[in-house]
Amino acid sequence: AVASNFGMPMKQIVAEFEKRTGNIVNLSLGSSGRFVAQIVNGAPFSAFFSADQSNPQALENAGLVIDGTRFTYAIGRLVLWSSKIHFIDGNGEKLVRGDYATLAFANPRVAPYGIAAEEVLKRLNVTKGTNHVWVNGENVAQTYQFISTKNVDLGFVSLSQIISDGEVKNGSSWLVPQSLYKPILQDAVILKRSEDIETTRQLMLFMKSGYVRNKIEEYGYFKP
Amino acid sequence: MLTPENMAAIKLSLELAACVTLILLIFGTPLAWWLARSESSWTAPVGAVVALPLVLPPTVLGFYLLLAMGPSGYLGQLTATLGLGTLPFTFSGLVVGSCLYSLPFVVQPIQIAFQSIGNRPLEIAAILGASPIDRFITVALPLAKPGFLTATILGFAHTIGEFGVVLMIGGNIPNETRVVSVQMYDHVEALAYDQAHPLAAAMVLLSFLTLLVLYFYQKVRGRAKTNFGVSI
Amino acid sequence: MLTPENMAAIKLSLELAACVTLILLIFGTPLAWWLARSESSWTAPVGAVVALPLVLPPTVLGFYLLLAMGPSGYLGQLTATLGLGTLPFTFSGLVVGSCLYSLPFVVQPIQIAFQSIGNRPLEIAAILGASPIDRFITVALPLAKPGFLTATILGFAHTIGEFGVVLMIGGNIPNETRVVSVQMYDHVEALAYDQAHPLAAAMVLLSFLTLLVLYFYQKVRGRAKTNFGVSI
Amino acid sequence: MTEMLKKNTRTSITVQLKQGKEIKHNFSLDIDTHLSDPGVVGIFGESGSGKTTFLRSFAGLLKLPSAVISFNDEVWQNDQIFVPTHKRSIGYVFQEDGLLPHLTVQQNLDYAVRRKRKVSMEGLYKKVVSILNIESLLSALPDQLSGGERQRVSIARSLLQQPRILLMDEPLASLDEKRKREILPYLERVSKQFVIPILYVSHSVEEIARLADYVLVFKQGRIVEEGSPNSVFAKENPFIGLSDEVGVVLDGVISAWDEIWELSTVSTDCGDLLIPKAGTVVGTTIRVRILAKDVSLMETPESKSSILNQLSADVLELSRDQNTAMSLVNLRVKSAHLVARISRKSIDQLKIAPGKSLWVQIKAAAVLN
Amino acid sequence: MTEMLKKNTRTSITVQLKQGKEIKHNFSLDIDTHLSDPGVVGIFGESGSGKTTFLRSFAGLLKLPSAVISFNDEVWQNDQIFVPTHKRSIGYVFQEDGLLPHLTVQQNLDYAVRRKRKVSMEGLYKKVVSILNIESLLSALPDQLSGGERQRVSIARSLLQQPRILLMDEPLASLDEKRKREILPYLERVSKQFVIPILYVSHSVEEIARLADYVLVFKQGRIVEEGSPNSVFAKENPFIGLSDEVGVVLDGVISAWDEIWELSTVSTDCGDLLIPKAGTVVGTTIRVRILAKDVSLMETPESKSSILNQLSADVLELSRDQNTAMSLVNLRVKSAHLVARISRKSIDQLKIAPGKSLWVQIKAAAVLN
Ligand SMILES: Nc1ncnc2c1ncn2[C@@H]1O[C@H](COP(=O)(O)OP(=O)(O)OP(=O)(O)O)[C@@H](O)[C@H]1O
Ligand SMILES: Nc1ncnc2c1ncn2[C@@H]1O[C@H](COP(=O)(O)OP(=O)(O)OP(=O)(O)O)[C@@H](O)[C@H]1O
Ligand SMILES: [Mg+2]
Ligand SMILES: [Mg+2]
Repeated sequence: AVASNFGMPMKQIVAEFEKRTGNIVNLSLGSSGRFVAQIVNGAPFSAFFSADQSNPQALENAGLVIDGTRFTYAIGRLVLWSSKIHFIDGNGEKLVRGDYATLAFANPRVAPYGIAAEEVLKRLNVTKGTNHVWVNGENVAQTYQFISTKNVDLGFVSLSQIISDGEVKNGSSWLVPQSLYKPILQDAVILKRSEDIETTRQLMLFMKSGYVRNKIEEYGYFKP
Repeated sequence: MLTPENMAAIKLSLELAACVTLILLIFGTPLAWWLARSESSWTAPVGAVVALPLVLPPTVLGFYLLLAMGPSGYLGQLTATLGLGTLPFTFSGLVVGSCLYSLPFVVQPIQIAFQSIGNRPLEIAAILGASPIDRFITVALPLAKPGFLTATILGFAHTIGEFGVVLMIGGNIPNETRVVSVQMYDHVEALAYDQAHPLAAAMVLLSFLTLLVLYFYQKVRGRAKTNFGVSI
Repeated sequence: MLTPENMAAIKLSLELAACVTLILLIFGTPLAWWLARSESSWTAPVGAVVALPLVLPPTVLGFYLLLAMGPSGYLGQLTATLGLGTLPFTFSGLVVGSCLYSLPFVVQPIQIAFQSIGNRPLEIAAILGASPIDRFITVALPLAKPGFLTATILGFAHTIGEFGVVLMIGGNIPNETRVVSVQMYDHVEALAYDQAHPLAAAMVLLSFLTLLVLYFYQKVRGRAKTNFGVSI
Repeated sequence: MTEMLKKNTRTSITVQLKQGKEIKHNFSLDIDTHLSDPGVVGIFGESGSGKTTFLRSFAGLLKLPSAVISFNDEVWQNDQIFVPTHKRSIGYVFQEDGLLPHLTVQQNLDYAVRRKRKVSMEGLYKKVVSILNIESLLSALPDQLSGGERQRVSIARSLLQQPRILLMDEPLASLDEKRKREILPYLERVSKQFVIPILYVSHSVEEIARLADYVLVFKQGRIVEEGSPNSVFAKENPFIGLSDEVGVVLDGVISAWDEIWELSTVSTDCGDLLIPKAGTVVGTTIRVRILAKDVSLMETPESKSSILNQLSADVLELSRDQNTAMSLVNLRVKSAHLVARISRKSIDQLKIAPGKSLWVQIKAAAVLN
Repeated sequence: MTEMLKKNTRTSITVQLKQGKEIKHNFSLDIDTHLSDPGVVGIFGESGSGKTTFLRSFAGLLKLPSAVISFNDEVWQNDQIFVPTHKRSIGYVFQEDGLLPHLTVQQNLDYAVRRKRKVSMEGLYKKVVSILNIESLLSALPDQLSGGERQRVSIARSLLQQPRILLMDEPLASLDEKRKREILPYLERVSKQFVIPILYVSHSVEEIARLADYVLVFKQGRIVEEGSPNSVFAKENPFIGLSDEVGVVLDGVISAWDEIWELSTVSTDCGDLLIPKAGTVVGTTIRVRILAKDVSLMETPESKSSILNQLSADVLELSRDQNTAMSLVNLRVKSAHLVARISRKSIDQLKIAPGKSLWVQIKAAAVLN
């Protein structure tokens, strides 16, 4: 079970892992909240790669996690992005100026990138001035779609969504400094339901390997 | 029991469902009539198209709608030139999206009801001097009443419950596009079950009572017709 | 054009939709019959309950199903004691969930069709010595054919497109619960449009052709009945 | 009634329907009748008098509370029992819409044949289809048929059922006279030959007089008159109200056949009647109907007239006719009765009074058979 | 036909229906008729002969290709034109299922009244409702009515439409005789008084003879015979095939009223006839029908008989009857014709042959009016 925002890198990682070990890994993408509900109700997942820290924590508290397996596998990076070129000048001025019709970010109630975005707005003191133009996506993927279809002028997404081959190719963006928001730590755990704990441990070990850490960076995350 | 936010979401949902159902009844009825009675060979393809939005998952449908209704989509350019702006993230946008998705649930029951009227009542009305539109209103509509009841129930309930399309083109804006289905979804996703349960219970109860009244009314009306002895 | 994964998902979806539609037709038909013709005062509440799952957003419904069918739910304990294990995250679980959610789309059109048959054909059959079950099969079913067609289309299409319930109680497991709607949802969520577009196009095309054939067949059958002159 | 019914010694029908409160203004049901060996029961009554309701209750299509219905030794309905329609073995020709709309004519017939309990009589199918002249319709759907065609198919189907009792609700109403005359005798034979009672609703006195062994007259949900066709039709009947149709029915035997003039001599209780081509086989029983309006009276027999049948008669009594210009004269002719409908003026001129002996003239052409 | 039609100088009907290929075995349509000042047109024909199809095409309910239909000066259908039903101002009594099922009787009537073009005649509503005896049914729904009740409502509604032409498809088929006799004269008056032509389908020769000014006989989709009732019914007709119904129709005027015996004297072209209570107002025109089977022949007049009407007649010709024991004798009585149906034996005995002078007897009771 993997949070959707980490879907792309995870697919590559798993492919590499399968090639190297001959083990087969089935991926299931989705929202972290739903996975928690499912795992609590007996879903047969071996490992859970959440988009945040609180969901794995909740599972741990519920005693569904093998003790000591929780670790941070990636740190998300928030980016302000517009699909229009030169709309954002590589800094936050645009955001503060407020000369845009709509601003999108993920729903802070359910998405960690949403919480981060809210924090950034607060720090820059533009919450009041902009809240009438907010549009919330259910998650970062939807937020990305709002922007990429030009329905929204700009918004906060995950760097991993707009990066390819290590650089942002479309539109204009501002990589939000880490100082403006709490790090988006993404945790993973091994679940007690796991049918093949050994392989799962191998995968977790592989996640910490250099190969994977580079991959993660390539996809716009910080290495943990 | 319900927070003001939840109440607002319920209100918005009811407004949306009422709008959508009304619009679908208005436009779906002539469409259903045409599908049911026209000899044209276009009825088969059009009938198929009506049911088509169903096979796409709502969010996917919503995504394509987002593309189409956005500033670079055909629909978006149309609405923009008409001076209506673009539709996503507005209540009107939700209405359009939900209409598309709930269309078959309104059209199909009405269509069956129209089909089962048969020619005779319409012939009688024609003889009595009723023009086609007059016949339609005074004969076809009343005789198709059970179909309309079903269409209203399915269309209304489906619009209330639907959230995929709404999520995609709505943008979760309070009082504008944050309907109760999205609200409930959020509660569940956020593992806020203490909020989700009462909301779900309220919706189910409300709907149950409404449906019960509707069905009961229909039953009583139907029974009044055969008051003579007891049929087998 | 379609990847093997996509093909597998389509196959699974078709299987699921076929199963669900079949089950719903089998159990929904007697239910629709009872709702349409019983004098019992239970028909109104039962009718309302049938339409009820609609008003909950699919994921929320799915969540409650998950609770009920999980190891600590009533249903789950029941299935466990019956030696069936628990249903979530299995194909059977999907079938159960989809049945619940698509029930009204199958029951309601059949119900309208049954209502519009009237008493006379059944009376005739009784006079000719047909028992109630015989009358039902040889008279009611054939006369309600348009209703069955609509029920099949709505039920099938809705099961294909539905993903909220499926996502929640299915868990997106390849070859088991990863149906095409979920797959498409994933593609769109993962911004893999190059995979989403052909899949959506394929589904729409496939469905369109199927529906077209169905409607066309119905039209031709209907027209064969009135070959005398041209009616108004 | 007399001779023929002796064969049917096994059938009996009891029907009691009582609907306490008025169903609507001026209509409530209150029927209590027991028929043993009924043969063909003609049911007569004005529009809305409850005939169809009676048949429907009898067939179990309508479940009236507190009804008692039994057929032969079986109770079909009482407080405890309700035998459902499909177990009653009834043939029913509905007043309208009697065919299964989704089946062709052939399939409608087969539907009945396949569900009956008895083995099919050989050749029955062919015979029925040909008598009702529906061969060319077999592949048509009901809404491709004309009104009369539908009715014929309905009759055919009811006959193919070979039921234990036949209910027919105005079966010949929308048929032309020619067809009626082909079908009526067949119905008569079916009833007699297979001892199948028929409850036969019709507005035509002619049909009922021709066919019925017993007549029920309905009015506003009640049976206001019942008895043999003679007892019902031989007098001015306020419930029927058709002076034109007053007449008697006589059962007779063909006693001679005159080949030259093609006249049959029919021996009846009122003597020999000459009837054109009523039958050529001496010994056959036939029924003839003599309407009061076709009987004239004379003081002396007339030889120079075209009227073949002249019988001597005694006046029994005079009674009123609905048309006050006319009188009904009840006559004894041998051991039978005849009724003549005569203007009051003629009564006066001929001084007709009870006890007087007269001659009765009956035109051969006027005898119905 | 003669006198009455002179008033209706404004109506004319043309219908040409041709269905090239056989619709089914033995049935194709080929009708070409033009009626001017038709009055009541009786349409007669066996079951399945195309009567209903004819009416439906005329009403625009069936759009047969290459049909030509016109009414008065308007073309209703030809290659270019098709006037839709609701613009034709037609009243139509359907053979069955003629009521709007979701409306009560009252609402059915109102539906028609509200949509007609003319201003309602004062008192018409009340009059029609009372003549058809449907007051007590007004609040009922169609499926709460008996067959005959439905038909009466249907007739009432068509009359309330005050249409330009009335089509009636066996309107009285499921009514009792008494009701028929109340409704028939009213229809007659409606047609004459308001110059509304009626196309009247019926299987009853009696109804058609009573009502029709012109008769069409259908067989297998064709008109095989047409003309005045006299020309169609005064001879043995292979297309009707009912020797019992052969007879003539005479139009007459009441010339005297005998209060004591309640007999009307009706002056017709064949002399004065005494008819019981045919009408009390001298000068009224009435129509009488004399069936061939009710006419008997004598060499000398008979005084001691109950038969009131004796007329001297000349034999014109003899013709065959369907029943070979009988003959039809065509007679001239004054300026009119009568037909008698006599056994061949009597013909021989009385030596009846063309040219012979005879006396004709007609029982007063046998005259239909
Ligand atoms: N479903 C019903 N509800 C209420 N009243 C009814 C119903 N069916 C029949 N009636 C009434 O009951 C009475 C008897 O009807 P029924 O059909 O038995 O008459 P009928 O003798 O068959 O007449 P007809 O000769 O016209 O067919 C009528 O007054 C009719 O209006
Ligand atoms: N919809 C149809 N399709 C095919 N044939 C039809 C259709 N309607 C009527 N017919 C046929 O056309 C012929 C004429 O039918 P029509 O109803 O005009 O007869 P009718 O003279 O009114 O007979 P009836 O006296 O029995 O009512 C019949 O043979 C009938 O079977
Ligand atoms: Mg009846
Ligand atoms: Mg007809």
